[in-house]
Formats: sequence, structure tokens, C-alpha cells
Amino acid sequence: MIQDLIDLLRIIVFPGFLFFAVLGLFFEWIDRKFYAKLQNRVGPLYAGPWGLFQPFADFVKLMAKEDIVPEGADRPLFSSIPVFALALSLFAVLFLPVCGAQGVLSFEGDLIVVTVILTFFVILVFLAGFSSASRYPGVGAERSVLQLLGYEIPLVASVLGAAAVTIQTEGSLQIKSIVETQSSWWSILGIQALGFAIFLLAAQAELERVPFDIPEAETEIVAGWLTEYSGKKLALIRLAKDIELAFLCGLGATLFLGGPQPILPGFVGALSSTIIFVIKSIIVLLILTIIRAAMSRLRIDQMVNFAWKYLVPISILQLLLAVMVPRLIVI
Amino acid sequence: MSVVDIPIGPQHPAIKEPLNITCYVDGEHVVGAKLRIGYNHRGIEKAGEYQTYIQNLYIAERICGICGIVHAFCLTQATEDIIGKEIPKRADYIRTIGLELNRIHSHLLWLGVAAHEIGFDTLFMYVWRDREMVMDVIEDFTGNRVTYALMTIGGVRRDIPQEKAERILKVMDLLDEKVRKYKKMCLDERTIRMRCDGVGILRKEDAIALCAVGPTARASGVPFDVRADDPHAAYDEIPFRVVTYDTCDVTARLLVRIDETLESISIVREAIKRMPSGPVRIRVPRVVPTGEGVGRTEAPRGEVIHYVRANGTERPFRWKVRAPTLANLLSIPVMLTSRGDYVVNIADVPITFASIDPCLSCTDRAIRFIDVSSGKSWVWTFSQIKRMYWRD
Amino acid sequence: MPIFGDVLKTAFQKRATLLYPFEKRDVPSDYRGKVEIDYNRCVGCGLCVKDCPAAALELVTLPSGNKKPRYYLARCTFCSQCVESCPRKAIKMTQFYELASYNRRIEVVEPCGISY
Amino acid sequence: MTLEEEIVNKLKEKFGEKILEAKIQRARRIFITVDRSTYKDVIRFLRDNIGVTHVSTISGVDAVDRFEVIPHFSFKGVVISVRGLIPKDNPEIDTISDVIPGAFFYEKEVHEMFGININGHPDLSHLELPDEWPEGLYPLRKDVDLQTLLSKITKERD
Amino acid sequence: MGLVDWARIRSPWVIHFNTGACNGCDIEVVAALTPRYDVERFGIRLVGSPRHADILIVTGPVTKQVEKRLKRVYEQMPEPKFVMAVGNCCASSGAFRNCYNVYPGLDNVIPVDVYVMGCPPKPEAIINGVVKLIEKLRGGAS
Repeated sequence: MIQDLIDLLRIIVFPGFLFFAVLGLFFEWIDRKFYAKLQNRVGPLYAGPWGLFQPFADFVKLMAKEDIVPEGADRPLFSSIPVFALALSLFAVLFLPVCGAQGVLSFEGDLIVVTVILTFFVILVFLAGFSSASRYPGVGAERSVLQLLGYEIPLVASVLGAAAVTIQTEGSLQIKSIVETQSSWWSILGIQALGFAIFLLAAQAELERVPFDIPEAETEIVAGWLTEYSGKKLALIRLAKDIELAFLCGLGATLFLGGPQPILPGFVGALSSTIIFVIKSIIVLLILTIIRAAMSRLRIDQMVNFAWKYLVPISILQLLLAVMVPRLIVI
Repeated sequence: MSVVDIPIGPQHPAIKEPLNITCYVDGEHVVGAKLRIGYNHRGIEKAGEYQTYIQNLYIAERICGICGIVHAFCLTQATEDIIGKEIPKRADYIRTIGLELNRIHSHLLWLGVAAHEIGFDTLFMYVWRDREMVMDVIEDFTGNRVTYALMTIGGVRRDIPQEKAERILKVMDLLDEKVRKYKKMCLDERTIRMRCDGVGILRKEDAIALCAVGPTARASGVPFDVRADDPHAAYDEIPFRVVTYDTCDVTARLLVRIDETLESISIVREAIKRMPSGPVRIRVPRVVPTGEGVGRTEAPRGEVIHYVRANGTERPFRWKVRAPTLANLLSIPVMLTSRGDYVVNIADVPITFASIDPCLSCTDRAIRFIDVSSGKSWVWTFSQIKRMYWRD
Repeated sequence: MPIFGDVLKTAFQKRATLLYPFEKRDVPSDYRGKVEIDYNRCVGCGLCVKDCPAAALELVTLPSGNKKPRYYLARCTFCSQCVESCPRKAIKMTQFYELASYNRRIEVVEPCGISY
Repeated sequence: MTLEEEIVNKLKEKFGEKILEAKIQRARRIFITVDRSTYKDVIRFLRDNIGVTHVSTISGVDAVDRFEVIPHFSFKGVVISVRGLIPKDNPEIDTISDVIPGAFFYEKEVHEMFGININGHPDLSHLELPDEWPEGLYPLRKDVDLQTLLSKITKERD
Repeated sequence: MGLVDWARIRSPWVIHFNTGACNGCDIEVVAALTPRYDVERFGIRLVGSPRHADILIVTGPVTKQVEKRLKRVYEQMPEPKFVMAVGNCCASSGAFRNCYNVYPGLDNVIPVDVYVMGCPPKPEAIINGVVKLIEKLRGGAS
């Protein structure tokens, strides 16, 4: 009974939904603030200390706004997508090892589930675009699927590359064992540095950020698949995207930076491991923000071209290396 | 896949002005474009016939907020032609400085907007940050950041005292360095080049046939610059280079504008150095004698031409304005239509359109047109125009 | 990618932002802001009204029979032509530029109560 | 001989009496007046024999007793303005957009604003001002009063 | 002041509509976004879709041709929505008073909450207008 209650709390409050909702909003704040800093601006300033509550204010404001469903839209689908998106991203974060090596949900092969979830986001985007029955969202949806074809393989390859050592040594595809493998040696420090770079680019594409913000390119197709959403639905989608941002940063930190593993051994404890996890995620986030600030948007054909010409071969190469190198060392 | 039409505008984040481009899209490829402007049509030419020359000076300035001084200058130039009085030399130099400061601010503005169009917001922010320096100088010099109210018939309304001239020179030095940095950035930055190279091609023969003007023409290798061909103000006494590039694409237009900014900086420096002393304006009567005059100058976007007919009253009989964007708009459907190896993507539309630096508020001042040719029939019209032109 | 360096450098630069409502910059001494009319000097000749491109000045007859210009802020183009036209130097441009208002119709300067 | 004089002389040589007036107003400004019957020939001559390719704009003027269409050509810095005279009772003139394609929009503009028919222009369809603009009202004609135009768009002007 | 009002005055998202302006005001509105002025401090974001926006910034005299579009954009915005008229030709037709295709002021077409006078207003003045609008929101809340 008590155990059930604790599990419930773990899912809903910490380190589950509520924690990640707050973390997602916090990450958005860091992203905006650092982006502004890189542009020699100050960014949000007056909502809370240093504008810390800015994303929260945006969320509350949108929740209180009028909710419009455009005429001609597929009403049930259009209205349910924000909920699905939020549910999906909240489901995904349960796998992250926030405190301790194990996430709330952890079972053999959970890494596969995580990669599947990443693809599901795009399918939701696609459905959102097409249910809007408007031109810009339609183009945005089309582009997001095209883009998926480009970055899906590199993303999966980089994730698998990070897991390669664990698979070979422990025969396991569990995030928990990946984290434990890195207790003394972070993946990024070896051959996985390449995998990390590929992961960052693919994550940027997954999150639809510059240079891969093609599905919601503001200057081309207004807001892409988001164009017709307003009010509560937009608030939920934005929250889902923030959580997705936190999730991908967390996944990067988990797979390549050792997740909640302490920087120096012997510095353990539930709270400190959470802090370590968040700090590592923030490092990933800052890199993503720098990429976003220092590039211009690619065209969809250039993106697909780039992905298939360079990203896919390199990612497969790094996967091969990741599989081969430890084996060679062992032999 | 069937052809879908995507309307861009009149309210669109990429285009800060009301305009409607309907792109006919096959997948991601644009197969035709249709323009519809006129959302900005106000009817200034008619209003001008009912207002005095002095009042018209200020409405001319508001034909376009970015290159307003150019329109005010053209109107004064045309009117002074009719009056037939020489204006003081110092006024000519101050006019030149005003025109060139305007060009610097306009080109920097364009560079920022172009960066924004291709999703490079950081460069946009940097350029606009540095543009504020020019704006400060202009504010200091004319009393407002955007509308200068500098030109008047018979000279200029404000002198440049020594300390202001020094402030201008100081900013020019700072700016020179920054603009060179941006040039390097635009040349070296891969993602910018990927988005601009080979996009929005306007071949030289098309540019001549369609009477393109300004940086659009110069980027297609046509050395057409009113400042050099038809010297006015102090341009005949200050050496400068007419910048041309011949790759005919967006990169060429980008580089033409950056190089012109550098030229403008040197013109401003030179003009301040050579500026003679003396009065800055002469008194002219309010009544302009009967006659007609053509005023012409090179705006940041290209040639501006004003035609004024006076009938011996305080008000013009006819005042005709032609802004550079109207001349360049004819090239837009050509740039935006895929043909043969030349493929236009939806993503290229904003940057291609922006590359002519459209300023519709000037263009629409008195007229709107609807180019009813759809994708296919435009190709036909275009080839027809070419046949007409290159008939031998 | 030379901009990477610049972007990173900027992270350590001082912000370029002016925290406007709390920090203010001086406007140039000859900035063209809101028009101010010295009704004691004005003789009501109407030259400014004639030259105003936007009809922001309008001649009204006071109870005393004198004519004075009324100033509509919402129409003004801030071109300072009236300053130039005024033979009595009764008009000047102030440096006041924070002119936001909830109602444009109340932003009118009336020459009432002044008799020349 | 300056370029301006050269151009004027060539034109006079070719068209003689048909050039009603040729005036060099100042350096780089030429005004030539012709009747509408020779208007297009002059422009064709300018392109073929002198090499003018750029038309800057076409000004329409309602000179009360007649209409004038004035294309301003730009050639080596010289602005050559060819004034074509059109009687009021039959306002039409030949197109020049087949000679100089850049005149395409300017002719539409003249048509829209003055109601002058441009014979042979490929596309004069629906050129009027806003969609609800009344037929036969040409805003830049002198007989159209500004107050009437203003009252069409606005009921209340404060 | 409730949570919603707190959020509302800290997160005004704006959409910009040019109704026939000379571009002077437009570039000043855009300049307000750039590092020198950076209105993101107030939580302001310039959005592209009217569905996301709270404040409609209108620049320029309203021309006949643009009127329908302007009304449509205004209708597309979700409640509560506010309108800010930037520039004097938007407040009244300003210098364009003799132009036959121009409405004499934005309030003939859609209701306006705050006017920013100037021709064009400095970016500071535009921020001042935003602050005034925020004050109005706050006043409406209590």
C-alpha cells in the first residue's frame, strides 16, 4: 500500500510528471535567456527574478485564452493532439534515470521504447498539420515527415552506439545498465564523441530548432503545423515541446555523459544525483542553444541531402566503430 | 502531386509589408508566382496636386519611411530644375551626406532582414545592433531617426556643425570595421551560402529587358547607377565605385549591398572632408513658375524618378513618382518560376523576394496592379517578352 | 564557421540593451518632438496652419476675437515646418517623445483662456 | 556635340516635322513632343538606332485640353522624355511594351489612372483600383475632384 | 491580482500588421525587438500567426484594400485581444489626409486600446506604449 503510494508519487510528482513539467519550463527559460545572451540582449527579465517565470507566465496566459478550432478542421483529431503530445512526452521522461541509475519505468529493452517514442512525436506533428485543414500546417506537416526520414537513422544509430558497450558487456539494452557502465568512463570520452555530435544534430532536428526548424519556419510558412493552434491547445503543445526538450537533453546526458553518475566517485545520494543529472542536461541544452544561435535555417532538400550524404554514413560508421573498438580491445 | 497555391501575405512574418504573393507549388517546388500589391495604395499623387510644394515635401518623405529622404530629394531636384536656381554648394554636400547615411542604414537594415528570412536571427540581431549607431548619427544630425525633414526647395534645412561632423566620422570608422566583418561572415558562413548561392537567378539579359534597377540590376552585372550616370548633388566631385557582381543570385545582391555600404561610408567621409563653407539654403518663392522637371537619384533600392509639372501656382499640376521596387517587381515572377535546371523551393521564396529589397509603400503610393498571369501563362508571357526583345 | 567564435565571444560581452523605462538615453538637443506653441507671442497670422502638411494646426477664433492655432497631437508629422514658417518664433519643438495615449481625441492643445 | 544634341539631331533628321518640339532643358534632360501617331515609331527608333533599353517610368498627365503620356527613358545618364499627345475625346495610344518590355507595369498604371486605352497591351484586364472601385472613375483625371474621391471612402473625417 | 492577470501582463505576444504605412513605423517596431531595446524583457514575442497573438500592432493609415484583411486578422485573434496603433497616420490619417484611399484613423475600422504618437515614434516611445498598454491591462484586472 505504502509502496503503491510512493510509486504513484514517483510518477506524478518526483521525478515524474510535475518535476519534468517544471524542468521543461526551466529549460525553456535557460534556452531563451542564453539565446538572448548570445545575441547581446537580455531576454526575459520582468516575470519573476531574471524572468525565471516567463515560460510559466506564457503557459498560464495561453491556458486562459480563448480556444479557437478553425473551421474545416478535423475537430476530434485537432483537439486531441495536444493531449496526446503531452501524454507522450510525459511518458517518455519516465524512462530517464533522474535519481539513481534507474528511471521510474525501467525494464529490459526500454531504450527501444524510447527511440520509438521519438518517432511518435513526428507522427503527432504530421496529424496535427493535416487535421488543421490549412495550407501552412499542411506544408509544415509534410516537411516534418520528410525531415524525419533524414534524421531518424542517425538518431537511432547514435543512441545504439552509446549502448554498444553495454550490449556487449552486459548483453542488455536497458538504460539502467548503460548508466552503470559509465560509472567510471563516460561514453563521450571515447569513440562516442562522434556519436554525441550526431545525437546533438539529430536532437536539434527532432526538436525543430534552427538549423532544422524547417517544419515551423516562421518566415516561410508562418508557424508551420502550429499555425492554427491557439489558447489551451497551444499551451499544452508548448509544454509538451518543453518537456521534449528536457527529455532529449536528459537522454543526451544519460547516454553520453553518464547520467546521474557523480563526477567524482563516492559523491552519491538521491538528491545530489538529481542535481548532477540536471546540470549535465543543462550542458547539453547550452550546446543546443549555441547551435541554434550560430546557424541559419537549411532548406528541406538541403537538410535531407545533408542527412543522407553525411549524417547517415557517418552515423553508421560510428555505430560500427562503437561495436568494433571495444571488441578489439577485449580481444 | 497536384499544384497547390500558397498565399504569402498580406500579413506574413517574412514580409513586413502588405503584399500577396501566391505561389503555385508542386510539392516543395514553386512552379509559378502571382503578385498582388496595392494593399499600400494611398493615393499620394492625387493628394499632391491639392497641396503646396512645401507640404508635398513632407508627404514625399512619407512615401517611404526607409528611403524617404530620397523622395524628398527627387522632388526638390525636379522643382529646382523648374525654378532654375543654383543651390549653394554646401547644401549639395549635406544632401549627399544625408542620402548616403540613408543608404548605409537601409542596406544594413536589409542585411538584417535577409538574415532573418533565412532563419539566421543572430546575425539579424548583430546587424541591427550596429545599425543603431547610424540611427543615432541620423537622429543627431536631422532630429529624427527615420523622417529626416532635411530637404527643402532651395537647399537643406539643417547645417552640419563641426562637432556633429566629427561624431559622424567617428561612427563611420566603427561601422567600417563592423561591415567588413559582416562581409567576411557572409562569405565564409556555410549555411548562409547554402541558402543564397544560386537562388533567385536573374540573368543579365533579363535584368536589362525587364528594366531592373539598383542592386538587383548591379548584381546581374548591369552597371546602372544613377549617381554615376547622371551626377547630382555632390556625386560628380566625390569619387566612388559602382559595385557590380555577375553571379546574378541572392549572394550577388548581398555582396553588392555590403560593398555599397562600404562605398557609402567612404563617400560620407570624403564629403565631410571636402565640404565647403557657406550658406546651406537660398530663399525661393512659394510660387513655382510654369514648366516641368525630372528629378532622379539612386535610392538604396535603385533608381527613383519624380516628374513634376508646374503651372505657376503654389501647387504642382502633376506630380509623378516612380519607386525602384515597381521596376524590380517585374523580375520577381521570373526569379520565382522553376524552369529546367533552375528549381525554386518554397523556402527560397522569402529570401528571393527580399533580395530585391522590396519597399512596397513607395511602389503602391498611387497604383496597384494585379499580375493575373498564373504560373504557366507567365512563362508564356515571359518568353514572349524575350522574343519581343531579342527579336534579332 | 567564423560566426561560432563571435557568438561565443558575445556570451561574455556586456549587454547592448538599454533597460528603457528604467534607464533613459538623452535625446539630441534638436530632436523634433511634440510641438509647443507660445500663445503669448503668437499673433495668429496662420502661416503655420497654411504650411502644415498634416493639418495638425487649426486656426480657432477665441472669444476675444483673436485667432490662434489649435494643435492636434495625433495628426502631427513632427516635421518642424511650422517652426520655420512662424514669423514670430512662437513655435518650438520640444524633446518630448513619449507620446502614448489611450485616446487620440484628447491629445489636443487648446489655446483657450489666453487673450492676446 | 554633346550626347543630348546628338540624340535630338538624329531624331530630327529621321522624323523632321513630325517632332513637334525638341527641347534640351538642361544637361541630361531632353523633352521631345510628338503626336501619338509617331509616338511608337520614335521609341522604336530610339531603341534600334540609339540603343535605349531602359524605361524609367511613364508619366500620364491630364493637361485639361488633352492627355499626355510621357515615357522617361534613361540612356547613359540622359533622361529622354517622349511626350505623346492624345486628344481627350479619343483617349488611346499604342503600347510600347513590345518594344521595351519594362514598360509593362507603367502602361497598366497609366491605363488605370487616366483611362487611356493602351492598344496592344497584353494584359489590361481588371486594373482598376480597389475591387469595389466604380467603373469609369479615373482618380488622376483633373475633372475628378479630390473631395468626391475622399467622400467615397470615408463618411466621417474628424 | 490573480494568477491569470499576472501571467497576462507578463506575456504579451504581438503580431504586426502593416496597413499601408510608409515603413518608418514598421522598422521602428522591428528595431524595438533588437538588442538595443529588446522588448523580450517584457515577455513580448513577435509571432507570425494571429492565433497565437494577444496584441495587434497596427502601423500605417488603413487603406481601403487592406481593410478586409485587417478585420480578418483581428477576428482570428483569440480573446482577450488588444490593439495598439503605432504612428500618427494610424491614429489619424496624418500626412495622408488628402489621400483618397485612406481611412482617417484605425478606430474607424477596429477598436484601438492605445495610440503611440510620433512620425515615426522612437522605439522607446513604442516601448512606452507597450508599458501603457500593460498598465491598462493591470487596471482592467483590479
